[in-house]
Amino acid sequence: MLSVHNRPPKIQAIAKQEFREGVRVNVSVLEALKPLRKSALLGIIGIVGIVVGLKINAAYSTHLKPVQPIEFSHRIHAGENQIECLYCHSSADRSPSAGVPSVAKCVGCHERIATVRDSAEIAKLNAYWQAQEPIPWIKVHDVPDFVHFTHKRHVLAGLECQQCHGPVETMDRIERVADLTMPWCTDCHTLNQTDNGLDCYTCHK
Amino acid sequence: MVMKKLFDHGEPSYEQVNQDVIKSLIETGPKYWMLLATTVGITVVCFIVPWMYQIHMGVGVAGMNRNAVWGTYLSNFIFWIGLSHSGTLLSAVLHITQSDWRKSIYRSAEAMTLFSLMVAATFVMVHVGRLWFIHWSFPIPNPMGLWPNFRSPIMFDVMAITTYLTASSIFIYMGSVPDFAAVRDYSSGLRRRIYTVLSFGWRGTSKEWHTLGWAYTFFAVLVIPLAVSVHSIVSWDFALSTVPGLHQTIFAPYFVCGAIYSGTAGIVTVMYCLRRFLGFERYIGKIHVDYLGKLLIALSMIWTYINIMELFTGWYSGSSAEIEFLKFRLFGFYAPMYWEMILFCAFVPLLMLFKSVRLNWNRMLVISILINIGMLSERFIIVSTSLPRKLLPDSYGFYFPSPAEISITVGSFAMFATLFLIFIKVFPAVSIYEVKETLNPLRRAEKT
Amino acid sequence: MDITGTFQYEEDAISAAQGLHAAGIKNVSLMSPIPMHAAEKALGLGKSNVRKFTLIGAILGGLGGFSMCVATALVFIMPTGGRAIIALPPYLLITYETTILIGVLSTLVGFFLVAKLPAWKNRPYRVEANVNRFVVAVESPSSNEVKKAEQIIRGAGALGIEQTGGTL
Amino acid sequence: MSVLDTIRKYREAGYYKEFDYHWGMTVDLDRCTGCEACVVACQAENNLPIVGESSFAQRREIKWMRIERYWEGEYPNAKLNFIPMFCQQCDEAPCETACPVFATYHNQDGLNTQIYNRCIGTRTCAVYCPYEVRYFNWFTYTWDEPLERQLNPDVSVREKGVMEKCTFCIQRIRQAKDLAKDDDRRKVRDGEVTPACAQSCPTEALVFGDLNDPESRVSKMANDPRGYQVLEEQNTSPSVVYLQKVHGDEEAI
Amino acid sequence: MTSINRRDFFKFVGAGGAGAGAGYLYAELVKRPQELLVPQVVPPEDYSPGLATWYNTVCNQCSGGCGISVRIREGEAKKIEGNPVHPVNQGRLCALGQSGLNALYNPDRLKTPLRNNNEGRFQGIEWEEAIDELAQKLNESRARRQSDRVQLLTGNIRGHVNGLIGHFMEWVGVASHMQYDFTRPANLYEANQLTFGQSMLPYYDIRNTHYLLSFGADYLGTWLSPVHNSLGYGHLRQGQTEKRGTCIQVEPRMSLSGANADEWLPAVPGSEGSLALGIANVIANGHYTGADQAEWANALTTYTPSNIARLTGISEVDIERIAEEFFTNASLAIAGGAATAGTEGVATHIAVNALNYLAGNIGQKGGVIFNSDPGFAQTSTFEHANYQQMITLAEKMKNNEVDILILHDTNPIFSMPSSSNFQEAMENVPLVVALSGFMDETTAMADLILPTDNYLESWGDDVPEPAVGFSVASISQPVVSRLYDTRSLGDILIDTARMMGTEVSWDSTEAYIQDVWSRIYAQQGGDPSGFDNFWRSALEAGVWGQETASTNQGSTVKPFPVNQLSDVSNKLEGDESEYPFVLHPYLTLTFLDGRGANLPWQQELPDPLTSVVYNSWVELNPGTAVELGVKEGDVLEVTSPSGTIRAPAFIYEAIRPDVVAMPIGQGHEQYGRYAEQRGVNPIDLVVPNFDQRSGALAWAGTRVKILKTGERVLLIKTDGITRTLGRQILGPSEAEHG
Repeated sequence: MLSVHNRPPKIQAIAKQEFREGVRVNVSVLEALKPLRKSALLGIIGIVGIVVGLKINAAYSTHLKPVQPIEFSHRIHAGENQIECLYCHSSADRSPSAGVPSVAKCVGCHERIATVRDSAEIAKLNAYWQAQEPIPWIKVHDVPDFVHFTHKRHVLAGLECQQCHGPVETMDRIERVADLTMPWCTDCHTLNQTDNGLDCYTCHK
Repeated sequence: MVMKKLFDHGEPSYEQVNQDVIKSLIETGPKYWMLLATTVGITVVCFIVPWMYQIHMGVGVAGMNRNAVWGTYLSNFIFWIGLSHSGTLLSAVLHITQSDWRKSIYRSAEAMTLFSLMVAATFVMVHVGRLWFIHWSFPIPNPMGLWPNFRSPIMFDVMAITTYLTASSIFIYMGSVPDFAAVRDYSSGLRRRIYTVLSFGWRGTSKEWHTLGWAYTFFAVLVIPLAVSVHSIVSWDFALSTVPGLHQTIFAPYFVCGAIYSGTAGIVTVMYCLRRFLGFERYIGKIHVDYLGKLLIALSMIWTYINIMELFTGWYSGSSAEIEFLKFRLFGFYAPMYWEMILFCAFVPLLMLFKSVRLNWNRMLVISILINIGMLSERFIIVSTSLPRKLLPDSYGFYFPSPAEISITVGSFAMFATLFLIFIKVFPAVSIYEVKETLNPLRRAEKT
Repeated sequence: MDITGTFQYEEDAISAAQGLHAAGIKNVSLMSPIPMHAAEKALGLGKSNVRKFTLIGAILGGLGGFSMCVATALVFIMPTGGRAIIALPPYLLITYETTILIGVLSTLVGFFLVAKLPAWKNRPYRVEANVNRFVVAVESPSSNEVKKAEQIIRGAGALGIEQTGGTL
Repeated sequence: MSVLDTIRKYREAGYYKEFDYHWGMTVDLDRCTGCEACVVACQAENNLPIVGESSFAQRREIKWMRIERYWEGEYPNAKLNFIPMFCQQCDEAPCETACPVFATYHNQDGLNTQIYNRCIGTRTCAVYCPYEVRYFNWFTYTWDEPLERQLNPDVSVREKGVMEKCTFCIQRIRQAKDLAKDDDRRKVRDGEVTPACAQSCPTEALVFGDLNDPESRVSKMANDPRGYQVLEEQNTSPSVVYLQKVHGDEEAI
Repeated sequence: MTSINRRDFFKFVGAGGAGAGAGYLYAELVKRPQELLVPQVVPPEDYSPGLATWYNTVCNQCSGGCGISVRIREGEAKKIEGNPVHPVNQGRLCALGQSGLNALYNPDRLKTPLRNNNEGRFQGIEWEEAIDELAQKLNESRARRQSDRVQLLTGNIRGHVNGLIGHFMEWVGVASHMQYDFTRPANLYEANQLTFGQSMLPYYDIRNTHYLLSFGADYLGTWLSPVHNSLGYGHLRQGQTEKRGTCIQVEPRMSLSGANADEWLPAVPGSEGSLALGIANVIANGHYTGADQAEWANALTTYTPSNIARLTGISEVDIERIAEEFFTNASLAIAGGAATAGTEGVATHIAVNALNYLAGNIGQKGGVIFNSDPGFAQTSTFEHANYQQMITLAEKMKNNEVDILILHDTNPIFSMPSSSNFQEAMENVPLVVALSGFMDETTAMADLILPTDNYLESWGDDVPEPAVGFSVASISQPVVSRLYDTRSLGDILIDTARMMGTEVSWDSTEAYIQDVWSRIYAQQGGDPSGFDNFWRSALEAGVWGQETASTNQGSTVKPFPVNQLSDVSNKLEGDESEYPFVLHPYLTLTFLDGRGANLPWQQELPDPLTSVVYNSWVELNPGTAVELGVKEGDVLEVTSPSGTIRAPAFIYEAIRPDVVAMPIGQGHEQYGRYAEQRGVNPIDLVVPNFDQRSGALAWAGTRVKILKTGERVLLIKTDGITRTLGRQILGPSEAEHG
């Protein structure tokens, strides 16, 4: 068994050297942390940067306001021309999904409206119609796949479309105004005392 | 107070204590780095890599199945939680009862607690199916506005382990503050700066000692019931189910006893390594191994008793489910493991009745490792022989760990070793000031 | 400027500290490598205020833990397993754990507050105090106290006495 | 006050009895032939994955509805009994208390529900379930193109690490309630909603309905003297009542 | 305070920038990808996004003829359920029927016409080209006036598509159309022809019988119309107010029906017919009081209970008891499966018919009921090819007497014993055209493959057989638009005929079906609301029927056929000393004759009796297994006089010790990714014998020997331990039973 007394001399020497009697030691924590100041500042600036980055993303991202294949304006249709929401989104009161009008429906109207027939955007519409291809609209109000949301129940309950979709009739390009998070749903359900509105399986699937 | 002979090779001087301990911290040879590199390497290869693979693929990488949805990960979790039990608990109990022999071993025992607890917590993360959502089980504000279910035994566990981890780290840290100051005084440059921060600018004034003494005692008082509750709660994860073999009233004391048992054996192993590799022969001596040996014998007997009771209650119930499960445990596929556990944990410890065994470090090392092998098997058996024998015979199954699970188990030991290797270079592995307390005041003036 | 006196013996250091105390000198600290109950007694350190932190922390932790369980259970009422929404047995377990958790944390806070740690600024200190000597320090004494203090320290049998100034 | 009322309402086990429904099912073992039509019906309705041979070899099948087989006697008097096993929707479900994150809970219809995207995969519920009817997604299972087209859009597709189980085809219940609401009815009529398994059962062994309604077919069936609950001694109070098989030597209805 | 220099400033700017960038990118990363909202160009009439529509059509997964409702959302089929108004299945559906979705959306479907490039590879070609090639060849054949050298071989096709095939044969000059379906109970048709004078399936009224005696017929699993039988079974057990019906099953290996029967009698394999006659003997001599009693008693003299007990292994007491119960109760005897798949299959059926006659079950409620003709005249001249005819066809092909073989939806290479050499014979045919949905063993032999629609994509109609006691016809309509560039059988025939220059008056199968139904409509006297309304309502309901009582009571059974049958016991092929076991192949309800093997849901459906998935296995009696030292999973070599296969053993509780059973359905060499190279096909072991009267393959009459290979595999199954171990799982009183 190795004993203290016959340890190699080198180690003993080092140990002695380390203990210097009378040495003055600064016990201040701040003093010890001083060299870290710049790094800390760097870190803080970095974190602030991240927050700013998130904000910039939120502010400038087109995710909530995507550019659609055709610059369709709800302001003109729903605002100026006072077309009922349900005229185009015709299954909103009878189906979970509100539905987008078929290309045929768009063309049906636009064939007859002489004033706008030749605008660039209508030309795009006509191009789709000529090719018999659907228009790949980008979904703005997209809930995750595990959510069961039914337009029908909400429309039949008397909710205005604008309550969730915002003042659509003033938007040129459609934009998501509600955050569509779970508390956003449940707050409204709580407030309106819906039947079993807080049961998870009302919305989850 | 009657002073027992704490030091085998005569009492060191005060200064010597400082030198011996700090040397172990500061002097780092190539062997240490090689060892550290090895353990880190094993941790990465055996633990991190399979774990990442599992996260990518799904828990199916492990060998669990529909009939045994819990497996090695969970049994390892109990093992490591168990191993964590004696450090803090022993340290706290002995602190309260003012047993001096504790003083040179408690630091590393507490470190063992902390690190095995960390490894245990890692196993929880390895175990869950969707690690990326594990924060949902913490009571922290979240965007869904939905909180965890505090009626769940798993939540008891989350709370208990969080508390235990917090309390244990504070406990070991607070006890180390004066020693950090000592290291600070012995070092220069960056290390001094680090230890200045770590020691909070400790000076050892009477006020500081006084407050530390009080605070430390409160920590000890709070930690003892906590430690008992933690392993009881871990046992309830099992016992609150309806699975034959898990739904046992005796589980809480069984787990607590087993935990202290394996933890104490773990301490012996760690002590051996400290003596052997860090040169603490002077501080860790016969009295420690003797007392720990006696403690182990006592624990082994309690453990054996509870094991017999477990079999007895199962058999006495007359319930077909219980008996079927007992049959599987005693004579089924994992029977050799069960009997190995009985041999290692019930019979081998009896050797320690002989003083010649108890006072021999090498023999004690072997026994302590055997006990922990036995305890690792115990936890594995609890999971792998109960779950496949639940209540519906048609759903009887079988569980065998997959290579990933075995590898992660091996890796967890390497991870523990890594943490411990880092610990001995950061924390004074033997408490400087408490060892000094046990010394004859006259030796204080002596120079080496 | 601070005055520090180094002692070889515990009793000398205590008597010096006691003397300084008796002389009405403030900011006297006695540094030692090990806790000394005698010194604590001599300096009139009775029961520490840490215990108050522990008690209050534990009580708050318990109450907080229980209220957390109740409050979070009421955000969404989700019955499970036929258990009551406010089920005592499980919530008491959580309460038990939070009692300890907050108790421990507040003890830690208490320790820092009572022991006046961390030392943000420098304080009089000698490294011997952490090895095998006892050091009595008077922190920034007024000019008329300096002499008296030195006298008392020397009188108690100090190995050496030193005046240090400001930061190192 | 209203909060307190709400709490009180949920204070006791079986609180859903004050609500509109307590969905339940009866399984007539005398009718059940073990043909497993229900197994495929469930698989089709609930997007159960095709797990593959190796998963089966490891006993990692996912079948919310399974048929268990129990033999009695020896050749030549061997008899085989089938018993369909699926989530018993226990009123005092051990699994529900086990979940740390409320991924499973009891809803006001007496259903033991599982919110897949809340699950973190501790698998405790599966350990606690005495009926072993909770199934874990060991991997993210995929469907060979174009098999994914048959996936039911009303049911989510579960990813790896998620526990899943029978929900009594809650999407159908939701649909039926929706239609009842269209007709200004408060309650769904008996027989308007059937889970896929009961719908497909060629021998009509499975009957589904509202146990709160004493006039419903399922309530009447549940009162049959042959009725019993599997593992009754576990006190889980299942919502599924099995009607014991009649043996040839006994004279019974 | 340290001052901030230029370098530091740049660092800070850098950190801020990096942070901002990281934050921005993170936000991008966690965003859900944008989904598209794609509208219809021109919406279909009843299209509504988010709402499901149900379309009714007919199930084609077996020949049960169930009506199905398919749930369609956004143009995709989501679920198949039973059509609630269809009298055959009344809203119920079996596993195989529901797996139809897997067939529709199967990844291994044939997607374009293929031509064999003579290097064993198939090349995609255009439809025009493919049809043109076929038309050309048919034209050449027509020009040579060799219509007898063109052979049409299809699976079981019912309804008016057959009519269209008939027209096609006229148009293009094809002389012979054969339908080959392994599951078709040819012996039953033949026996009914001999005893009742009608080659048809009567309605077996399981629903109302009190005493069901089944000789090997797995009526709950595979026999005739399992869903309808199961509906009846449910009613028999718990629906009848007066009495809970009793079920007796006679078979050497417990089938699903055997497992549900009150009594399972493991008679010696092949002796089921004798047992039936033994029971008939007891009835004729003690109970029966008809005018022809003496005649019957005379005819059955040799079938005394003691003789039969010796022959069948069923005790005399049981025979007499069953006879008494059978006579006194409202009873029904049926036969099928392996019991009637021997060399004396027709005889066994006749014996069972005799039993029904003696007990007075003919034309009775709860007995054998004959259906009146629904008035759907079949216009085609196809014949149901039995095994004997298939062999003849193979001979013809071998002798180069067939120039063109047109195949549709049939897989004789798989469902005929390999010793029949059908595959080799096909190689001699210059042009094999396969009209098929999947690449199966037979299709793979083709020179030209024309991919056909799934049944959920095509038009047709069906008269369920056996019917349900009254006239029923169902329409099958496409419920989804075509997934791939496929065409239906009828359309291919019309296109080919047009390509050959024939004047065809129908544009499509749809037009043809509509035309036929308009004639039926007219025949029925017409509905005041007009054909369009009739057609629309029939389409909506998916089924049309007239619930009128049947006037067809069937002819009486004469003792004549019985008398002629000196021995109704099936002969077993193979020497008993060399081949000690009888091979009992059986149809599984998961794959039927193998056609379901490419459906992943069916592959993953545990076998109802063994819970095995994804594999084949050999069932052994526990006693036999102990004797041979075989454990579950031991690979056994099963050898018959005509072949050897290897499969793992499964210890099955309810099988005779001298019988080994194997499921049919696996062992495909070609049939898509789910079926290929999985298990073995026990039909390959069958010694090609056939029933003398019907010419059907006697697939249950082979002896085998088994050899332990020493190899072990994991037999994949879902069961743990199949004993209750005294637990109250099956009910409170089960403790006494278990």
